[in-house]
Amino acid sequence: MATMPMRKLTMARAISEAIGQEMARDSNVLVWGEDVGIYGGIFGATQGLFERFGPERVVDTPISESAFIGAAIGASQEGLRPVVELMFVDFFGVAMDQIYNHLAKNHYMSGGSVRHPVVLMTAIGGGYSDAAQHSQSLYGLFAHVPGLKVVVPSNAYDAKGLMTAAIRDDNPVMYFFHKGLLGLGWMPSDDLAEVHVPEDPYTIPLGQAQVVLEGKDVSVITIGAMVPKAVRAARTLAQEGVSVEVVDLRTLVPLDRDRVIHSVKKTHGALIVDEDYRSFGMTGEIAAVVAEEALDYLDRPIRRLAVPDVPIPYSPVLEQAVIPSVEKITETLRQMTQ
Amino acid sequence: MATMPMRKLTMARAISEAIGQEMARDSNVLVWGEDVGIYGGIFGATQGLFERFGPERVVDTPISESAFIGAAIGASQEGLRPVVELMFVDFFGVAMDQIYNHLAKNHYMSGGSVRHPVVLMTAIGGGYSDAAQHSQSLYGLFAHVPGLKVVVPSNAYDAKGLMTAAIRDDNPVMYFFHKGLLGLGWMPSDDLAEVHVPEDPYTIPLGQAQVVLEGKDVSVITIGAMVPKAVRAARTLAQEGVSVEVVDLRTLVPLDRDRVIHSVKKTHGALIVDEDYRSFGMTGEIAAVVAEEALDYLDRPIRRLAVPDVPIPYSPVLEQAVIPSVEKITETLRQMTQ
Amino acid sequence: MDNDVMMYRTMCLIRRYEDCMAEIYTEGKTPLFSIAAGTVPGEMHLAAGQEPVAVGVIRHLRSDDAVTAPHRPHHFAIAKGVDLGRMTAEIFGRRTGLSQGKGGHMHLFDPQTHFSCSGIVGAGFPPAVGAALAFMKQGRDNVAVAFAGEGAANQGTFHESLNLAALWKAPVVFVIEDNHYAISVPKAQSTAISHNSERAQAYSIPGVYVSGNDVLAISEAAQEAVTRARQGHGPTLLEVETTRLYGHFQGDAEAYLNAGEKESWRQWDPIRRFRAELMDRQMLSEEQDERIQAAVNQQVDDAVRFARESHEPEADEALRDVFAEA
Amino acid sequence: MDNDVMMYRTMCLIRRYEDCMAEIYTEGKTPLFSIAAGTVPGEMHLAAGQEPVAVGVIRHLRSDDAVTAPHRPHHFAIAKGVDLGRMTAEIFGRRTGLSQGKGGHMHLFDPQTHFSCSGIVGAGFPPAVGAALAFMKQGRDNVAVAFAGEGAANQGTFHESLNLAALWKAPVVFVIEDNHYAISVPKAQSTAISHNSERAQAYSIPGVYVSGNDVLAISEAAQEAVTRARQGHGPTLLEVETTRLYGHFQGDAEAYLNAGEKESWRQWDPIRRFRAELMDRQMLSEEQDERIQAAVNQQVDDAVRFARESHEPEADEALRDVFAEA
Ligand SMILES: Cc1ncc(C[n+]2csc(CCOP(=O)(O)OP(=O)(O)O)c2C)c(N)n1
Ligand SMILES: Cc1ncc(C[n+]2csc(CCOP(=O)(O)OP(=O)(O)O)c2C)c(N)n1
Ligand SMILES: [Mg+2]
Ligand SMILES: [Mg+2]
Repeated sequence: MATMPMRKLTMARAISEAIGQEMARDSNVLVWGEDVGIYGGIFGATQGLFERFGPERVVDTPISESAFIGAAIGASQEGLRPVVELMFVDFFGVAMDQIYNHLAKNHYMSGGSVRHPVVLMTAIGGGYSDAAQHSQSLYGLFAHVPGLKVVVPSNAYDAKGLMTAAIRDDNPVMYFFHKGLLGLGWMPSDDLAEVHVPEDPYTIPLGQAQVVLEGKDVSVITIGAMVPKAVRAARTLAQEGVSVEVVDLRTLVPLDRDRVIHSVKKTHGALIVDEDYRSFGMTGEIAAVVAEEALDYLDRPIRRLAVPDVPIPYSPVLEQAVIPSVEKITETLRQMTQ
Repeated sequence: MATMPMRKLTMARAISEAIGQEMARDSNVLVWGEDVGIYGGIFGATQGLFERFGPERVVDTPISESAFIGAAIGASQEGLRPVVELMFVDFFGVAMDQIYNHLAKNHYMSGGSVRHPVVLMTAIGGGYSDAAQHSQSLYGLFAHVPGLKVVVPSNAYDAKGLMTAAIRDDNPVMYFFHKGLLGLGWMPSDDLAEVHVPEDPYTIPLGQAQVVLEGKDVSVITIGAMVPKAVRAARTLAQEGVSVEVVDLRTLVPLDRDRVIHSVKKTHGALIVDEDYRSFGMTGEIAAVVAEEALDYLDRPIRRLAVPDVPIPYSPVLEQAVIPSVEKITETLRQMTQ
Repeated sequence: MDNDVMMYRTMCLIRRYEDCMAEIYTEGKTPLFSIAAGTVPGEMHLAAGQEPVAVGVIRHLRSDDAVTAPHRPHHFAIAKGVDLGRMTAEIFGRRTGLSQGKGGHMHLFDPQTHFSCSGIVGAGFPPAVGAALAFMKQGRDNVAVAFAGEGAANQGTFHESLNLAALWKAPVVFVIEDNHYAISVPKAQSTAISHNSERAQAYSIPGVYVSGNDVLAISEAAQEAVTRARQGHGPTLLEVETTRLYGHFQGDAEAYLNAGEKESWRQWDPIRRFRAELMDRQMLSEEQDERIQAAVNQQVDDAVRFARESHEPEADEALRDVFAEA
Repeated sequence: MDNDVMMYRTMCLIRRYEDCMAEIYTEGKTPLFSIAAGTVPGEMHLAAGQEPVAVGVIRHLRSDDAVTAPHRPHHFAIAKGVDLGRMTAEIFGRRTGLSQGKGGHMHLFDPQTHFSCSGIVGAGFPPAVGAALAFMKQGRDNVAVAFAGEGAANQGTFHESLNLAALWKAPVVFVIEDNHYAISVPKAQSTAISHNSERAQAYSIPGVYVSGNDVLAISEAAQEAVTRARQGHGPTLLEVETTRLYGHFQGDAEAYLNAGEKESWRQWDPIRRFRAELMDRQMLSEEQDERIQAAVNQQVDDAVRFARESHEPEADEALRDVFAEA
């Protein structure tokens, strides 16, 4: 099959396509998790895989996250390359010990002799009133503990390339897909995430940020679902004569410090936008990187926009008040560039 | 009993004294956890309490952290004020869901109708070769998720006052004691932590940093076991004519931003020192606060010293290489003030 | 009103409530279904068909006994006596809601009736043990009941909590609602034993299986368990067979169900059966039933009206209630 | 050498190793005990007295069968055939160690013998199920064994893993070493059932209790369990009674023990008993035993010498191995 010049895919399809291609390529790639089989994953990340590869390779699990995530540890040690789904990142707390004390650290604790080629993928993000236990981002927390690569795609093209790279990586990779980018139909989705995706497998190296919009007046450093929001804000401001650069980090670990610093040195201003909680997370880290390495280039204080350290509330009014919006990004950039 | 003018206590005794006094004061204060009874807590934080209050109020639990930490949720809803010990913070991953999805969020999710006056105390810190699963600090992670107060005392006086305040607080408080400050005898302990502790109960409000050493050339912002290390570094530098201000944050949530900003505005330089992992944690957050609010006052880049994003290695040589030392702090400050 | 008829009435109230929620849930979500839109946004897990579990157990509880419920909580909340108006307002995300709109359908908290719930599977077990511990320590003869689905019985918290409760002889009743599925995963694919009640053996406590989704049988088993707990003899594990008449959540296409499965559940409707039984036993007349239906309809209508007429919260409310003030 | 004598020999090797570690552990820690100081810093959990568990089970394993061990891992590692020199060097924190000094005594990893361990109680259950899953998927007839203490059997992972393994009929053997205590907490205060083996019923798998810390009885039970797993009949839960001859960790004053408890364990020393039995059965002579003792002493001495002569790692090594390179 030839790749069509403009084959647009939703991010959900891009992810399942990447997994399917890697499963076809390597019989050691298996998928397991809750409702990943017939259901195809609650958010469609494993759609079609059960039909194609059967119950031997696409396995529904009980609601036993410690056991089935922990199983990926032993399984990968013995040669499998599991892709495991944690349905919502919000549930990490029932399995965190297996994730961070073992999956993340065994390579180091073994002096490099043990490898865990595991992808742990999980849904993040709010915006549809799923409240405090089903709407979080939390990748900052996984980026804080050493040993996990942290991937957060913002569009279908990146989603496929990063998933393929994640599966081929010999390290545990946490892969976070934002529900509001997946193109699910039954949930609002930013159509900027639905882009051309080549049919052939390709990889995007983990650790490379991307400037998705060049600008010269101020930099927005962001990730995931905030990338299209930042782009929309930048477009509005372009009409006002303000030139905004948008940097999509794409991965938090490894972190592409150079790209961040380079951008800030160019624009002399940084707004960091995140859907994770504001304090002790991604926005702090990026601010620190800038303050360490580009302080003299800054001509105004660094600004941060993120969830203001409150759990995600249920009511749409309240939720919209705490998740950074295009309007809030636009307004903040306007303030910064006046 | 009259308070002696200079009654020095180890931090471990100060903690158990505070708990004991609150237990005497309020019959709803109970203690539970692993080996908190006859053993007195592996790190002595509950020493003497079992003898004094008996097994009805000082309860040894099975190794079921989710259940016994989660039990504090229902118990506090029904009127108890539990002080629960998680033996090492490193084990948080087996119980994190109860901690952060429930204990931390129920107050918010209930619109304020549910309260959880719970102290979850836990041991942190390395420096004695307990390796990757028993040496971490990790408070940055708890400070990232909303709803938990985060307390990290650096000496016995603060330890008592902060514990008393924590028990009387109507919110869940994570109380982190550093093993290397406790004065245990069988483990190296910084004797700067063993200070005068009044016998009568007193509280230190959560959310107030303290300038433990006034200075004018550069600020060290730090917490926990890094406070005495910073003080030692400052003393060395004083002899070289460099005046270092040491700010002990004491709590990360609430964070005393004002005290941090005030200090940096005065000294025009900030070194942030932490025993937690460097990235996406405390050092990033403090740097961001400074970059947001005191950027124009900085006359050199912010610097950070923390565990360089590696698990804590076992060998003393390796461990000493990753945990910030007095020497490293001294040297960094020297570089910053030259 | 007779106890059995009271139970029937509560079951009807729950059913009416769930049917009504199912309808309201679609408001604003057509023609294209969007989970984020409408009067009630977000996920919606309805418990129609599972009324006997809630009603049969909770009739033995007092208002100061504690209940922890899972993500599918309406039937438990209603049986426990949570104010229907404030509960509905919460589900509508209104200021007058139990949590002023901060919690939503999976986070109904009511200190007055000692009712809590959580959207995390298996998370209600430990808090129930904790509530029971508080009762013991305070010398109260209250009881705590943790309800959870059969899927939840494979969470680590199930094991830890049963062990802890058994060890401490805590006054808890653990109730597993077996509705055959955890989302799309049938019990046989998640559970290595045919009856969760047998897991009680692992903690030397009684385990009781109640088949048939029959409110009287459930009530009988629950009575024994609650009494046992209240009298200081420790926990019981109850497993109750039931059926889920809607999908896992609203919008679930239920492609994973076997052919005819849903129909057979519908035919086995516990309310219809109980109604027939009560009529057989001459405890309920058509006329009385009509009055009951009218009354529960009214109750639900009132609650819905209250919710509809309530205001949305103000945006800046979002920043409050992270911490309690002193 | 006869199988039983081989087992005896391995038990002696383990005992000698643990006694030697106990001694070395004190080096540099006197006169004032400091956990951080000496040849071997950090915690040290010794398994003297528990040799029969490791030896009785692992004799039925191949080198490519997987073992996950807990914080008290030496006996398992030795029985599994982990290189004694590299293991000792790791415990000494040396560059030639299994993990080049990064892991230490609770983190012994040896891909060659498929051996792993963890300092987190109960953490070894899920990885063992995962290893078994890999064996099934790859069509290998290997087996995974998860060892853990009786304290670990109250962790959520125990329940989740047994259920998962039973459900998948995975080739795993779960072995609970019941040494009566979890640090200071006696089993009766942590476990609501007298025998963990009975918890197997909760997963419809066989549960076997072996009393008496008797290597032959353990070996017999293990043989059946391992064979069952290897032949594709799924998991078994083995519970083995044993005794801990040192404290929980070195430096533990054991104030929580009952009077005479430790002495009775000492008198019931499994090695001494097995030795007497072998001699009774004419399978071991004094002379042979002396040769065995000399040989194991030599083996331990060699390992210790290797470790002592090895270099400490370079400080900058600390920054390596967080991630594997491609
Ligand atoms: C820890 C955790 N894992 C997964 C989920 C996602 N989830 C929500 S409900 C559900 C199924 C629950 O099944 P069961 O316990 O049988 O209750 P039922 O929905 O059938 O009432 C799942 C998997 C969750 N909320 N929490
Ligand atoms: C999750 C977790 N909780 C607590 C601990 C602290 N801890 C280490 S060993 C131990 C006791 C373990 O008892 P058991 O499983 O019976 O093994 P034993 O020490 O008796 O061999 C405890 C509580 C830990 N390492 N991990
Ligand atoms: Mg169910
Ligand atoms: Mg034990």
